[in-house]
Amino acid sequence: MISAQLPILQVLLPLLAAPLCAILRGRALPHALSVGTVLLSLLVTVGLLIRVESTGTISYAIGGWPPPIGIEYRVDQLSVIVLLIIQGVAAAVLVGGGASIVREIEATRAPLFYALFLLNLTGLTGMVLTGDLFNLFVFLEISSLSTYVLVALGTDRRALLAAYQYLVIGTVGATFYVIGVGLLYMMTGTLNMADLADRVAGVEESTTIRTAFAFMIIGIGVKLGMMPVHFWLPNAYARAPSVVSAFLAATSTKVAVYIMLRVVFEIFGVPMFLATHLSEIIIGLGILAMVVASVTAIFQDDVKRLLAYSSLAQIGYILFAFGLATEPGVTASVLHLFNHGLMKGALFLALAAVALRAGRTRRTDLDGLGQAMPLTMLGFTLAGLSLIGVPGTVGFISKWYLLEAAFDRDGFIIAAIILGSSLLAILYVWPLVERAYFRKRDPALPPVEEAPLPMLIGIWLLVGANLLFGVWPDLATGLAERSALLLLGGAR
Amino acid sequence: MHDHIILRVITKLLMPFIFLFALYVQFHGDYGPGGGFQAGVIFATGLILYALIFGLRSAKKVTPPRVLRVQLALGVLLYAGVGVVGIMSGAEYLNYDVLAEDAHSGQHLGILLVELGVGLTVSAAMTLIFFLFAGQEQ
Amino acid sequence: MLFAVASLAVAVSMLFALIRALAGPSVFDRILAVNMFGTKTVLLIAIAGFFMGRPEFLDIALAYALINFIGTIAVMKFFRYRTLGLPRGGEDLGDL
Amino acid sequence: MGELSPLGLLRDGLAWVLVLGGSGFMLVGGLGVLRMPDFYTRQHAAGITDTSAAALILFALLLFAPDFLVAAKLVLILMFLLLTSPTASHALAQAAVASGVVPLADDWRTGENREAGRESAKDAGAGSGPASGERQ
Repeated sequence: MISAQLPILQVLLPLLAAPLCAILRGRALPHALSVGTVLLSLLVTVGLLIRVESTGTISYAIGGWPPPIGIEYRVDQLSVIVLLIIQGVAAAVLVGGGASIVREIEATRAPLFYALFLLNLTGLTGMVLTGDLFNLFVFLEISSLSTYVLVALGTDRRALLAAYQYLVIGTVGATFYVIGVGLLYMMTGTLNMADLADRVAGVEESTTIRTAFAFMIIGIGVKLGMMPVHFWLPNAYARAPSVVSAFLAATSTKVAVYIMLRVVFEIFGVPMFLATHLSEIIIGLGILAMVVASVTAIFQDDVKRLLAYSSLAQIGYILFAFGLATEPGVTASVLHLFNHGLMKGALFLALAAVALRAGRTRRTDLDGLGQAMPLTMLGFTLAGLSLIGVPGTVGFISKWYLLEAAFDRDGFIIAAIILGSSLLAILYVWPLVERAYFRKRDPALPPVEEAPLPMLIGIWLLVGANLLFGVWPDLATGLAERSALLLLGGAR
Repeated sequence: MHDHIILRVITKLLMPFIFLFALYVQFHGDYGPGGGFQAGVIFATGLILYALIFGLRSAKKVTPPRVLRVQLALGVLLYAGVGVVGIMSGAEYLNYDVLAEDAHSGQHLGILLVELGVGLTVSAAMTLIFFLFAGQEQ
Repeated sequence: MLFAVASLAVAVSMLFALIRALAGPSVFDRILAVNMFGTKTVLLIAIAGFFMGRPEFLDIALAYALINFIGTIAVMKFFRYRTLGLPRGGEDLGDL
Repeated sequence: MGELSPLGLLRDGLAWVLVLGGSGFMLVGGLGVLRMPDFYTRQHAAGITDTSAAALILFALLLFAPDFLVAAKLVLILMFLLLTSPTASHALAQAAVASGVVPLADDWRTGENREAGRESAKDAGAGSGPASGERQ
């Protein structure tokens, strides 16, 4: 009986826990409650994974109303792989981030912080699960609004400015998205994605549908950090509390990519994607992001900001593979979405440990940390190697699939650009590692010690996942391949 | 500041009617325009009027922010909880049919409870937002 | 016919109020005009309810009247004391 | 509207009288708000539309109320308007006086100073003391 309720439980658990957290006082109780919630949610995700692998797509009708009328929750391979990364990172970040939260969030605001974190989780999960475009907008707003506040909770005063910037641009993006949904509804009279896919097929040549398409893509593109509308992202990631940066970097842009995949391939279909030349535009923007963001990352002094630009570059990889609209392309896109979540989660969480012990996260703060925090910095280094794409890590698997996708379309130049961008990744990751291991910490600064145990557990869970899926990639690649089949084959 | 006696008296006269109207909109929502959101806004409007005329401090005595925060959470919990009852009874989330003996009265009850949750949350949120904005010294 | 005459008169009056609200010249003129505009809106909604045979519009009119009044008071208080909460000085004299 | 019974005719007639009266007040008040020379006189005109005109039109609607609930709501709206509009006017006028908007009028006690009043108002700017209103 409970297995039939898994899709709704996934959303419901954090949704119920969030107001409870807001009522509680102090730090310990909300922390315990939210850690319990995310662990339970992770279990639910695993349950969903098992069910999807055995029985295929799950459909859940809210309130007992059948799908085209009521709101439907759909779970398939693509949703499961995104859910895994969201819930996994949420669990690792909350389990590990306790000490960092104590340091960066005032005691009076702690319950609020946990409530918002869980609300954000609710929003992201709901966006992944729902099969209804307007319901998706509601979850988008839930997650966005909580994100704005979470970013604003940062210790830095400039966090407020970053949150405001994100709020303005994010609201514009959400508005664009909802305008697109409105136009679609006007033309087809339905909001259910599967139903829409059937009805759009008849009228896809009309200007209204194309306008709707454009509005939705731009709206989602803002949330995604697509290159020309990305400028909110580095500030938001750099100023937010460390734990929040880790969670956002690993999940929120991934969910936006997921929505773009769904909207483009399920509702509008590949022919229209190619006919509107959106394919070329997205490939171009992806390559632009790969190069420009990587180069920008090299010159950053704040490591958080450096990683944020690196995220933009990685989103470039995802977008480029997505723009190919071929089966290897979409596979590589989904796979890199998953793997990048693992890498950035690990890197940002390790950085949170650095911020906790060393106080700040400028380049010089990493000096000598290889001796002072050996386990943290080892994790950081391994995740960094994964970001570069060294064999034995998930990064290598991603790069392999990306190159395969490029060659599949005879994109030798693109393949060269991917390799070049990986070299740039070495340029921005290696100096950090070098500082940590081959420099001495400024003796004038207070000495640092190893990160607390829960934090190490959180970091090493994610680093371990980086290595595990790097050596044994079958689960992720299998899910990614079947998602691509599902998206492109129209096997519904 | 005692020369605002007219405003004070009129406000005192109006307040009960405003709250009555809010309750009417809340519980009449299934027949006419209205429902939880609108009722919550009207209820909050009453409190805001009180705060405008009698000062923020007195308004905070009537509805302490702490209580409002709990009310806000309780509203969400009520909404979600109604759905959980559906799960407990083996039906889908937010399936109201199982709340009472027959499907029709179950739906009636379900909508009533969900709207009540919405009303509680919205009125608390609106009042809190006003308190936050009004509490800022320039 | 009856309702049409009434709504026309109300609409014309609203137009005048709108012009005054745009023309100003002082803040108080604008508040006055906006308040008047709001009251006329209440009437218009009520008349429209009868016109279309939907008396439940009256609920909306009632809510609008309420919000219009409170909006006027709030704007006025803000312009006079530059705050919605405490009066100047922070001492709780507790009123407008 | 209305059957040809004497009661119906009476009702229609009464409704026409009320609506025409209300509309008349409404238009006059609207014109007043547009054309009156200073803030206080304009407020006087607005007051007419907010109370008399609104009340007359609502009374006319009351004659056509189909059931008790509608009538009760109409009375409630009427009561509400009659309570709040004068209150708002009062508060507005008080705020205007407090912030130094000068009335453009004869001194009502002596009938003197007509010109002086005009002059001071003109000094305040644009003929009706707007500057003093906006300066604060």
